[in-house]
Amino acid sequence: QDGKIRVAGIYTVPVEQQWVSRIHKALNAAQERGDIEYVYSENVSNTDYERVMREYAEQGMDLVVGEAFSVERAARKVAAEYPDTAFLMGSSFPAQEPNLAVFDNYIHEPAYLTGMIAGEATESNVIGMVGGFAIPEVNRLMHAFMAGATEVNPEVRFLVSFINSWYDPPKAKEAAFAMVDRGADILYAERFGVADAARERGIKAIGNVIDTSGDYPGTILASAIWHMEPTIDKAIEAVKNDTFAAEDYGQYSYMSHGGGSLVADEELAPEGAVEAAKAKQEEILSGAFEVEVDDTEPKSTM
Amino acid sequence: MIRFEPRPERNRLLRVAAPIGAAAAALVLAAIPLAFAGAPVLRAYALMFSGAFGSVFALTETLTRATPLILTGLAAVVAFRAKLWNIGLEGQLYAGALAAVAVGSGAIMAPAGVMVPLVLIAGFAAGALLMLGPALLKLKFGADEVVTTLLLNFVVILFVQMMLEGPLQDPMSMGWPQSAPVVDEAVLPPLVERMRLHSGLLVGLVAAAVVHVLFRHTVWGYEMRAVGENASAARYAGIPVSGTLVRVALISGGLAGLAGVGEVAGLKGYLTADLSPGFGYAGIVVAMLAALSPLGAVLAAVFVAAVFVGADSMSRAIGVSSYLADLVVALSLLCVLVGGFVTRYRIRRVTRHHATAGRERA
Amino acid sequence: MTHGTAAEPAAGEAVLSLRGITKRFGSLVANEAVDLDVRRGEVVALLGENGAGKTTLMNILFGHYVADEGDVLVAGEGGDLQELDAGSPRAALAAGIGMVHQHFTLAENLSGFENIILGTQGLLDLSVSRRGARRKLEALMREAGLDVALDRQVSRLSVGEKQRIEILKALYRDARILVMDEPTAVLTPQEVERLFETLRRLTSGGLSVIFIAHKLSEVLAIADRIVVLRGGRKVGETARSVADRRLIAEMMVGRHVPTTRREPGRRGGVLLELRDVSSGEPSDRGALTEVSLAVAAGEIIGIAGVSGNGQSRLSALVAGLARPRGGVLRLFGSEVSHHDPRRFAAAGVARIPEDRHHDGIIGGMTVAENVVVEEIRAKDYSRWGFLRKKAIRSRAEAAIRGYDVRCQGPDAPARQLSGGNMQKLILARVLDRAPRLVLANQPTRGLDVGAQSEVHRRLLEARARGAGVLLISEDLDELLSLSDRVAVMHGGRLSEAIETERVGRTTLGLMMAGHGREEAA
Amino acid sequence: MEILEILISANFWAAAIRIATPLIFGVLGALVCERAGVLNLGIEGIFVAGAMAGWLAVYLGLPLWAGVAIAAIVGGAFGLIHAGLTVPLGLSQHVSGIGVTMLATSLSYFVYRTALPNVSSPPRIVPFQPVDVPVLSDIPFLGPVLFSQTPLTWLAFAMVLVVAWLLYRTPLGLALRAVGDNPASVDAQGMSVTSLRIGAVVAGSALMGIGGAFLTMSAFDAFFFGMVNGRGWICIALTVFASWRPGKALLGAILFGAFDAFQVRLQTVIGSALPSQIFLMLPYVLSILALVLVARRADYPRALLQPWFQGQR
Ligand SMILES: Nc1ncnc2c1ncn2[C@@H]1O[C@H](COP(=O)(O)OP(=O)(O)OP(=O)(O)O)[C@@H](O)[C@H]1O
Ligand SMILES: Nc1ncnc2c1ncn2[C@@H]1O[C@H](COP(=O)(O)OP(=O)(O)OP(=O)(O)O)[C@@H](O)[C@H]1O
Ligand SMILES: [Mg+2]
Ligand SMILES: [Mg+2]
Repeated sequence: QDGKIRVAGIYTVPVEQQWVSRIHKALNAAQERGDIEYVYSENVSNTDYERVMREYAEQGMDLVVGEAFSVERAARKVAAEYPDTAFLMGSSFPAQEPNLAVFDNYIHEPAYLTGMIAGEATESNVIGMVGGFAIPEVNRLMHAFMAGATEVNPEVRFLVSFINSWYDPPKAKEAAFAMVDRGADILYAERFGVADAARERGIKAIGNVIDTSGDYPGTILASAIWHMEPTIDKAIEAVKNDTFAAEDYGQYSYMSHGGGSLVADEELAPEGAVEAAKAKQEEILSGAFEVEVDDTEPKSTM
Repeated sequence: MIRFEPRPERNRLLRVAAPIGAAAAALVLAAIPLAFAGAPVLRAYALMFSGAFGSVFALTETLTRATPLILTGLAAVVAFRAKLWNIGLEGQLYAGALAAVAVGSGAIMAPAGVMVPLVLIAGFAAGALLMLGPALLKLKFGADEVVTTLLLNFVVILFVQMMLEGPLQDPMSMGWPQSAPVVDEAVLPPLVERMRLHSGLLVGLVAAAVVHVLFRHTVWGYEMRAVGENASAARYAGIPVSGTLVRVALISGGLAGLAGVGEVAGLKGYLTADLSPGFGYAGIVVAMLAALSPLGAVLAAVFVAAVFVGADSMSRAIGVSSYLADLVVALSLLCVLVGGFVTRYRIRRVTRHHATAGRERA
Repeated sequence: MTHGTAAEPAAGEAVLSLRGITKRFGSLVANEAVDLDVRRGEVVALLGENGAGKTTLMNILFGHYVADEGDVLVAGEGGDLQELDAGSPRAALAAGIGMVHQHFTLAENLSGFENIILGTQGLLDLSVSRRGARRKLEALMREAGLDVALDRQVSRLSVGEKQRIEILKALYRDARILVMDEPTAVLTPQEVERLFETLRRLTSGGLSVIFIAHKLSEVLAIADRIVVLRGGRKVGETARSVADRRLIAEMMVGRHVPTTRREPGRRGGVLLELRDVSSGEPSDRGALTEVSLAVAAGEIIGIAGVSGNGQSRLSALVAGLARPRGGVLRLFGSEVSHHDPRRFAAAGVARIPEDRHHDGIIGGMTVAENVVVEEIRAKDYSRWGFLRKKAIRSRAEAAIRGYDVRCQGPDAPARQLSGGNMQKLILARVLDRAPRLVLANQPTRGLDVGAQSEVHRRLLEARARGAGVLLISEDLDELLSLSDRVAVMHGGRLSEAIETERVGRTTLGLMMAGHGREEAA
Repeated sequence: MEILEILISANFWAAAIRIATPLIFGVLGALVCERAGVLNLGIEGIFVAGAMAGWLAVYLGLPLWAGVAIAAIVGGAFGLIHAGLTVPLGLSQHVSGIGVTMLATSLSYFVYRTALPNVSSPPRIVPFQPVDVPVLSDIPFLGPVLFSQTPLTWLAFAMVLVVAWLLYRTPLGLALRAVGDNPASVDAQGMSVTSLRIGAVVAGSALMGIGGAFLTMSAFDAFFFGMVNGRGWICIALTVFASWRPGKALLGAILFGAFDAFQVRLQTVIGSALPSQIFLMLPYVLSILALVLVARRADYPRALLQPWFQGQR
């Protein structure tokens, strides 16, 4: 071995999906640095997930990264059977001894901050939110966003709808249009397609997980960005040093570890809004303020 | 000019040679994208074979994937024989799975000897009931069952999601839309230690035998065939056409429901809305590849599963895009389809002997 | 059309010549070294039993099939015979050959007009040129005396009208050689007479016709020359003027064909009684209005009438497929409460359907399975829901032997049987159970003389045994020779049944056209 | 009442037509195939292939309309595979169709991934823009509904007219309708059943390809895996609903589009009261009900699914 560790990614969706793209990006970066050798399987159906895990484990991968969300049981079983392989899995459940560590997209903090900016920015006091599926990973960010907006603007109302697909931008766009027709002047863009609707109707949008402001100049007010690098790099280091353990890596998605960040467009945002958010960010970083994690399905408030 | 003629009798050599030829043709075709992706073609073939059959693990994985296909394939065989175009196998599979977790994840407690039959029956009944709707709409209103069953697939999956976020959600799932696991007593026992292969396979094999006997040896099967071959002659002869179609619908939907039971109670343990990667649609393919023969459906299911599992494993071993596996499955499917044609028809170049050349004329 | 009037072959010259045609289907030889010449303005009748190879030969001529050996030569512009491209209906059409197929080749979702002009125009033309076509067609209809509702969708036409569309289709393309494969099988006697008049007019204008039919009376009425096929070979050829009816029949079948004769019978109690029965929506064509009828044991009641006047409905009632809207239907003395085909069959009604392909035979199932289809739930053939295959097989073997069904055996798919053998199979299925009442709807349609006489013999046998027979037919010869009494169906009403001896063909014909009996007589 | 407000708003109907556009292409395509007697279950995959190919062509620098043409050609090519298997060889139309769906889908994904191995977010193109027709767009209500759509929507409307004219006014249409009802009728009139059917399937599939391209070149500006999301299957259902008539196909597609547009709006009106899935079910349930209301057995192309061999019976 040339000192590189071998890492495999197993994703249930294509690597363009926002969530997975963050993991993929961090692993590609590690590969480029020369730290790891990285292979992946995308769009693995959950029937096949266990087999793919086993195949990678059998191939002698040092670290397997993936999402266990709808295959918890299988993932945990495989991990237990291959104690020499490190597994780092997206999961809402605790880690499992000795070799399954978990992470999740805990970027509710920046989502809260984007909510504050949106709450200031809205003039109609109606914010539209389009989601893929109502799962905890989505719900918690929406709730945090709503909490942030409500904090600065108690008048604000939310429209929420789900399109039941990770990948149907035309449909997401239509759902967003429907909200604009109902008076929304800010759109929370959980899915691809929503920001497009905002741009076409000349209103503003809030980004999520990835930074798309380059694609929609003049449209994205602020985004809550997820960075998987701290999580991935920690795991790689642990594997390298043989100290990988059944830990919860979720904390590395928090702002304090650089796992989440706020990007805001000061030109677009109303005066003072970004400053207020930045101030809140300091409170969060210092531990003075904690954003609540709420995984239930968000509902319209109109 | 070229014409196709049916072969007077099936050529035995061809019946063996055609599938092999078809497989070979599929492999040759698959070489194009393989080479395109820069993979070593010959090694890829070897890896594909060993990925499907090369170890106990590979073999059990192939059979595991074949299990739901056998059942949805049989469901299609039963329906299509009676010319009831049930395209809603996917929805019926989910209905079966939903019933299995509704009954099997704690609502009822009983020993395994009771629980296992119970979830099987519940799943069968749910699938059957779901197919009853389209059958009745067809009989009462003439609503085309292709449309109703196809659209119901979407409705059922949404319904499953609703249940998984509502009454059937596992309280321990941390908010994830999934059901509570089926209790240990309701689990279809595994067949090979440490492997995923479960006794759903036995359910599939028994079902194949039952359907075979049904069509070959029973009055019901006879009536189903008669209605499928010529419904108006069957009606004239006094066969209850509507009743037969309802029976077909129930059995077909029920078999697809059983596939869903196998996937939750045998394989996964709990239900999520992405349980099936299209087993319902693949069942149609399996049935037609098997020329609507129930026992053939078993072979066809294993074939389809093996190609997928083998190609998928190969794509991972040599590091090409995993979409290649689906591509190889599609190519194999089309090649096998053509292969079946070759056993049934021969190609004739039409050249004629002229009368003047063929016979002495005065 | 490329065929001008320039140098048409003169009358008496050959316009078509088939030379040494051989066609095999697997091991079966459908045509063997058949030679056939057709001269200008002549009607050649092609005869032969079912399966003799008549249709096959014509299909080769028209390019549906390609002969294994032999040539098809057609007179070209200058009158000289030229070889025709094999296997191309397009070439045949271009050479002036028109074909009226044995089974309709009509698109039912189009109008008759559209079916006729189908393919007569460049496919890439931007619009259908209707006006010119319409004018030509109307002239043609007048000239030929063929009258049809051109704009009605074909699915709503009667078989007779469909047949006329088929003929117009051929004539519209200026056919010089017209092949007619059993065009009369579904026509009424009046329609046949009109068709023949048309043909006579057209042949005097130079049209040559190959005419296939199973009724010798028709053949003798129209043909100039008669050619007989048997087992794919040409076994005889004679001018009509010297033709002998009995001899031709024997030439076709290869054996003596007994003529059926109805012996005086003994009339028993009434088995089937309809009193003022109405059925079907009154607005529908073919609905029944207040029909009364009684069929007694030991008699044959014939129902005459042009198809579409309610016969199908009557037959459906007696078969247990339909229920009366008003009136009383009594079977074997008691009023029927459950209109269910299976119960009717079990109670002793033998039902021979009008359309054997559609309602009679399940083509994809075996001969044996077809034999027992009505009784499959009886305990003779199944027990606890399982089939008793041995019993089914031995019943089938007996049926095949007893009714001389020509097939490869009980396990052969029924689809492969010829029309005549399908009919024998149905007879075996229904008559072998010693039924008390026989419903026979067009039982000899399309059958050859041998098969016809076989069906007639069986019906008379049933009568002799004491069964009552309800015979629905468009064939007046058949009705008059078999029935004890005849009733006429018109516009959904049924006339009183009259002793056969007291009605003649003309009276019946007029009654079928809607005249009352007094008027007609 | 807010529901009424939704139904009379121009934006709602504009959305219905946008959602309907790919379906219009798809239903017309399926209709042309089925009129000729061939069921084309390849539609779901052909949508994917059209979406991918059209988009990729434009991404690689071709003009938008060239992308549309390429989507049509790619659709037609997959149609040719399906036709080749089902028409001259008479193979199972179900299996071949599903096989073509699998082939077209996996090939599109494979090509996309191989061509763009390292994208994290799907690259964009400049798609068709809604064109405001000077005077017409200003008509109240109708203006925004009909005349602020992209050119592909207009093309869809035009195709309805073209297909209707073709089917009912031209000799080719006559032959097509005949061949799907009784191939022998066409054969007996000296035309080639095989060429007619192959031609119809290829042309129909080309329309499906354009339907796919609408998704990536008009409704959106990038290609995503899985973005077709069952739209092809919906078209198969709508074809039956439309009784194989172009006018009714348009109606059916717009009706489905309206159900869908209504559903997302309803979610925002009473979304808090019911699970979101109830709304998402709406288009499918309403379509089934609509079918039950219009169902008539009669109009089926009688030769659908039936292979035809010359010289055989
Ligand atoms: N396409 C075919 N495939 C196989 N066999 C055929 C085919 N067409 C005709 N035959 C065979 O050729 C023989 C002649 O059939 P054909 O239809 O020419 O008889 P026919 O004289 O027209 O009979 P009928 O009076 O019943 O119309 C039959 O015995 C049949 O078995
Ligand atoms: N699919 C088939 N395969 C083999 N032989 C066939 C097939 N179809 C018909 N035949 C043969 O064709 C011959 C003639 O059958 P045909 O279809 O002409 O009868 P028919 O048209 O029903 O008779 P008719 O119309 O005179 O009552 C039969 O001998 C039968 O064996
Ligand atoms: Mg014939
Ligand atoms: Mg015949």
